[in-house]
Amino acid sequence: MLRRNAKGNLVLETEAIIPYELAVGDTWNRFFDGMRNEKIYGTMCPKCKRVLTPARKFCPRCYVDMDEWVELGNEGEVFCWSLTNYRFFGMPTDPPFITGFIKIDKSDNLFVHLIGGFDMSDLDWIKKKMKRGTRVSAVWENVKTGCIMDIKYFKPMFAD
Amino acid sequence: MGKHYKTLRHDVWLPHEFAVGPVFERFYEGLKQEIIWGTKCSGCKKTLVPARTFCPECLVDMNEWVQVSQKGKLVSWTLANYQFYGAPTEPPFVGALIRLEDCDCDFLHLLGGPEFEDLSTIKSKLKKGSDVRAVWNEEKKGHMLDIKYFKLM
Amino acid sequence: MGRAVAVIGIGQTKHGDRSEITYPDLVREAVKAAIDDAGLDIEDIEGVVYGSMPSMMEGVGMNHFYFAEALGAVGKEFMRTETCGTTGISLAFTGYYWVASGCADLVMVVGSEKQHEGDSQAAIVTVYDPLYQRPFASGAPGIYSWLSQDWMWRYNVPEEKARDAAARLSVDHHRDALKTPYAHIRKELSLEDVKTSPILVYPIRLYDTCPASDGACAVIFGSEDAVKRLGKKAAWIKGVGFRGDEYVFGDADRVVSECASQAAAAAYDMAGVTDPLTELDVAEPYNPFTFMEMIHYESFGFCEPGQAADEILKGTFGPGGKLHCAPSGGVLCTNAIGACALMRVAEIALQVTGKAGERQVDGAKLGFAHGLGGLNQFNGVMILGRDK
Amino acid sequence: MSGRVAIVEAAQTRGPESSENFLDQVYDVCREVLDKSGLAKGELGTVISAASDIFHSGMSCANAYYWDSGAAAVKNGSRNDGESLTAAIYGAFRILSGHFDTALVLAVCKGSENPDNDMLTHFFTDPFYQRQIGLNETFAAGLQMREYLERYGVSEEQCAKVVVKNRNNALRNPYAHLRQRVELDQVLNSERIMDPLKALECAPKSEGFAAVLLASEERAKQLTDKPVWLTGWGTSMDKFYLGDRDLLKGQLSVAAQRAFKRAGVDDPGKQIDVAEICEPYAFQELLWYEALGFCEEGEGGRFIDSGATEINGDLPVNPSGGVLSNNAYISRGLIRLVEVTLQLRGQAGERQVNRRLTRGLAHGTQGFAGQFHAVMIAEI
Repeated sequence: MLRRNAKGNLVLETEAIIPYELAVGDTWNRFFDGMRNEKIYGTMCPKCKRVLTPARKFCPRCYVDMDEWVELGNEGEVFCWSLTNYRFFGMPTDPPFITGFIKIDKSDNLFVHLIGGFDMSDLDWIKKKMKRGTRVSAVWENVKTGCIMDIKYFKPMFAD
Repeated sequence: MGKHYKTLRHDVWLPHEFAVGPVFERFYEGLKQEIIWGTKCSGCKKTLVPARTFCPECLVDMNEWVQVSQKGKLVSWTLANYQFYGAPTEPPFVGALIRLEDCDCDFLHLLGGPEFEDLSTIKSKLKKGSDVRAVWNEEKKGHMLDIKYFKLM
Repeated sequence: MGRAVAVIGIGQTKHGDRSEITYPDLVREAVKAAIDDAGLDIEDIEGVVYGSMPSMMEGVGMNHFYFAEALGAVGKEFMRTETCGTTGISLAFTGYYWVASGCADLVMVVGSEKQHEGDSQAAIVTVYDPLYQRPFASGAPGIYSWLSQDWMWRYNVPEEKARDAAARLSVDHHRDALKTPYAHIRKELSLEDVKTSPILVYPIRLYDTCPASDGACAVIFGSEDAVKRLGKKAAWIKGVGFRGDEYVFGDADRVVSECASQAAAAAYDMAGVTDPLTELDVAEPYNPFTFMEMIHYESFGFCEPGQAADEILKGTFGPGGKLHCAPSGGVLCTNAIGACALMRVAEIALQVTGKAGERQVDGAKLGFAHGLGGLNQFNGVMILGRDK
Repeated sequence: MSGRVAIVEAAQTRGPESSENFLDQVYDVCREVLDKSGLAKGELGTVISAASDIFHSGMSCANAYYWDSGAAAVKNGSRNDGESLTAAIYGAFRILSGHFDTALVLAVCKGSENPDNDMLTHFFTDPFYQRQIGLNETFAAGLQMREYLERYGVSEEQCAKVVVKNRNNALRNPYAHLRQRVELDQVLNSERIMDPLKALECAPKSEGFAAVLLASEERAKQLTDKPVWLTGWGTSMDKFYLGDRDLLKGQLSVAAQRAFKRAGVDDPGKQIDVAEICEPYAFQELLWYEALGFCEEGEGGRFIDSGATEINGDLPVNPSGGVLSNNAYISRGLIRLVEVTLQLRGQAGERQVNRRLTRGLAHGTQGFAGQFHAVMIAEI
């Protein structure tokens, strides 16, 4: 409750947990159903013709409905990446881990996920291997729960 | 929560560390010694409780500290009779605005005491202007509830 | 377009760890300073606008209720404007449009943050949607790490050169902050100090990033009538531009960011600026990360795409350079988020009115203030000048 | 100031819980307004939204989340945190400044995703004093209601009548959340949760996405043949601690006077034809009648007894069913303006007030015992 901080000032410590419960909605439900079957879907904009993944109800730029669903492949290319080596609240796995932008084949935007399946102790080695355009493919969890982490990570070809 | 459609539970966790500042620090110290501190404005001459850094009316610093009376009159009250987050004590309980003697604002606190054991009769006993007095908790922590409640005199 | 609007009063707190006073008292410190600076009474202010980051970060929801008296807002017209990191510049915009509309002559806008009262990391995670991107968001540094890598790869900027330029920015800003009485981090650094500081998220190191600060800033906007009445030196708003981008990270290009460049272009257009590097005298970019700051110089047309590192190493944006950027030390040295972008406006207003003390850029007449938010999703630009 | 500002179109979602995703609901309501206005997203000038991060599904920087859902991608926009009528006022500023000829004003709130309003409003308290006593908006309303009953002799029946009137009006409003008839006895006999406040006198927690397209005079005339003019607005903020205020003499009268002055209204009781006011607690509707000048101080109870505020009365108040029937905490102010717009245009369907209406009033309030108020006057 009340205590002195490092500067010697009196502070009141409290903690709050506020529970929320979010509606997933039709579009996400359909996208996650695809994930359960190891399929990644995007939707195509009738106006700008962009294919965006995860699937959307509407094009965020053109502001028109996106009714056309496109099944994308399970593969793509690295666009950029970073290695996280510190702990933060809500992180997906223990550090070190790599997150990145992946350009999934047949899509026009970048998909954010983990890149993994190899040893991460040598940053210089990773920097030599992982370039823009490095091919990756999705590695799926055996048991799927219908969420974004049904994909375990994207594994680079060099790690095979 | 058992909804008929798919949802995602999402708990937001927020730790806080509020700077108490010199005014509430002194106010809480007072509570520990069974003193209720107010401050008096050099501009409008009003005495406000709890003590303030500055006068909410004149916006000037309030430097004159006043020990205010522990007795006052009931201004308004409400009987809380359901469970809610942040309730100061297990409902039912009575929350009240009290005008402490010589103060120029109302003090938000609780009412309590033996009469409150039977809440069905309490309404007839509580009147605007009823005299009340602070009752202190034995153990004090530097918290508004170091005053246990105000009781009818 | 609209009425002419000017900044006529500025107040800032000392920034840093302010755990010795409560949050409302911190806010009041800035408000009092602004009122005094303008030579006004609080009663003269017709409308008050307040904003911060999501205030539950610091434990009080919709904290404008709590701050009503500290803001001097009791009995006044009021609204709260809030747009994440851009909050400060959005506050300035609300003040600007309010006065420009003719609905008020004197509006005070106040931004604040007391980061030491909460855990901003825990709160920032909740900026990302929980269905998709939240697990991958290693706070802001992770995202800015992708952007800087993207930029280096796109323009073949050698990593060494980018590293040197980023270090140079950090050293310059830290040195400038020593001349800024309000700044939080006050420390002389060497290039070596920056380049050997701990890696947070590769390539971003500790001294490439901003601190977490407590602080508040208040700015009073006035109409031409009010400026005449007060008979004071004012900084005139010459141009405004703001753009917000698509939310999902990965949909829009945030290196060659249409939103950043359009926000600047809109402000230039209104101010009649055609060559920012020569026409602007001083700039305050919103620069919590050195690498991102370089990318912004390109977005704003301060240099050609891919050339920022070279120009920085030539000293173009440093003290005495063609366009001194962040003479206040910038966000890199003081990061009270909700106040940050408003402090950029305040600093430019001080510079163009010749009131920036030790850090004054000689003869500055026209300056550029920037706000950045939502991981480069939002960019706002305000150009202020000495002449109407 | 360049000319006047008009509402071109307005839309709202339905109040009951929906299984739709938040962002898709935002899109739907904005899409509806743009389609009805015949305005392409590319032609839209600016977007001002209202949300509040604490009332926003646990998302921080909510504006970032729904920015493009609200048609604002690559646009100059802003977000007001809190009462949504302030977003409409800001939209009007932007148009009057001459920088934009259209402004989309959006309010978002998905109550079904949030904890109850008591928990969320508890966090409005200061950590040192009122939080430790457990204050929330219902607690503050209980104290305010007792004071109201005692000072003016307003009866509990009179307060309960507000619920009966508004909930019955909601039967004809397809957008309302609660649509069951309630009788006076039911209200009076409902659980006294914060005595003297009863459970049925407290508003529910609802969903509400509302959008309004504002335009300059010139542009409005191109876009619609039924412009609704925003002729007045005003806001005002009160002190924070409950004990520092007279709970019956708040800032609503100040906010209202500002709006009346701008609109040239000097006898609101006669010059306002319809009002949509924000009454999260039933008795507040009566107290707000007084502050708005619809009746004299202390006369709120007798005013509802007179039947004046019934849907067929002289000054219908809350023909939509009000906040007691549909309470999306953030959007409720803008929803009042949407309702006034529909009424003035004769587009309110079964709940249409059945006589000529030329001037309406929309009101929003937030904070303990009405710490902040916003009032807007609209005319056709």
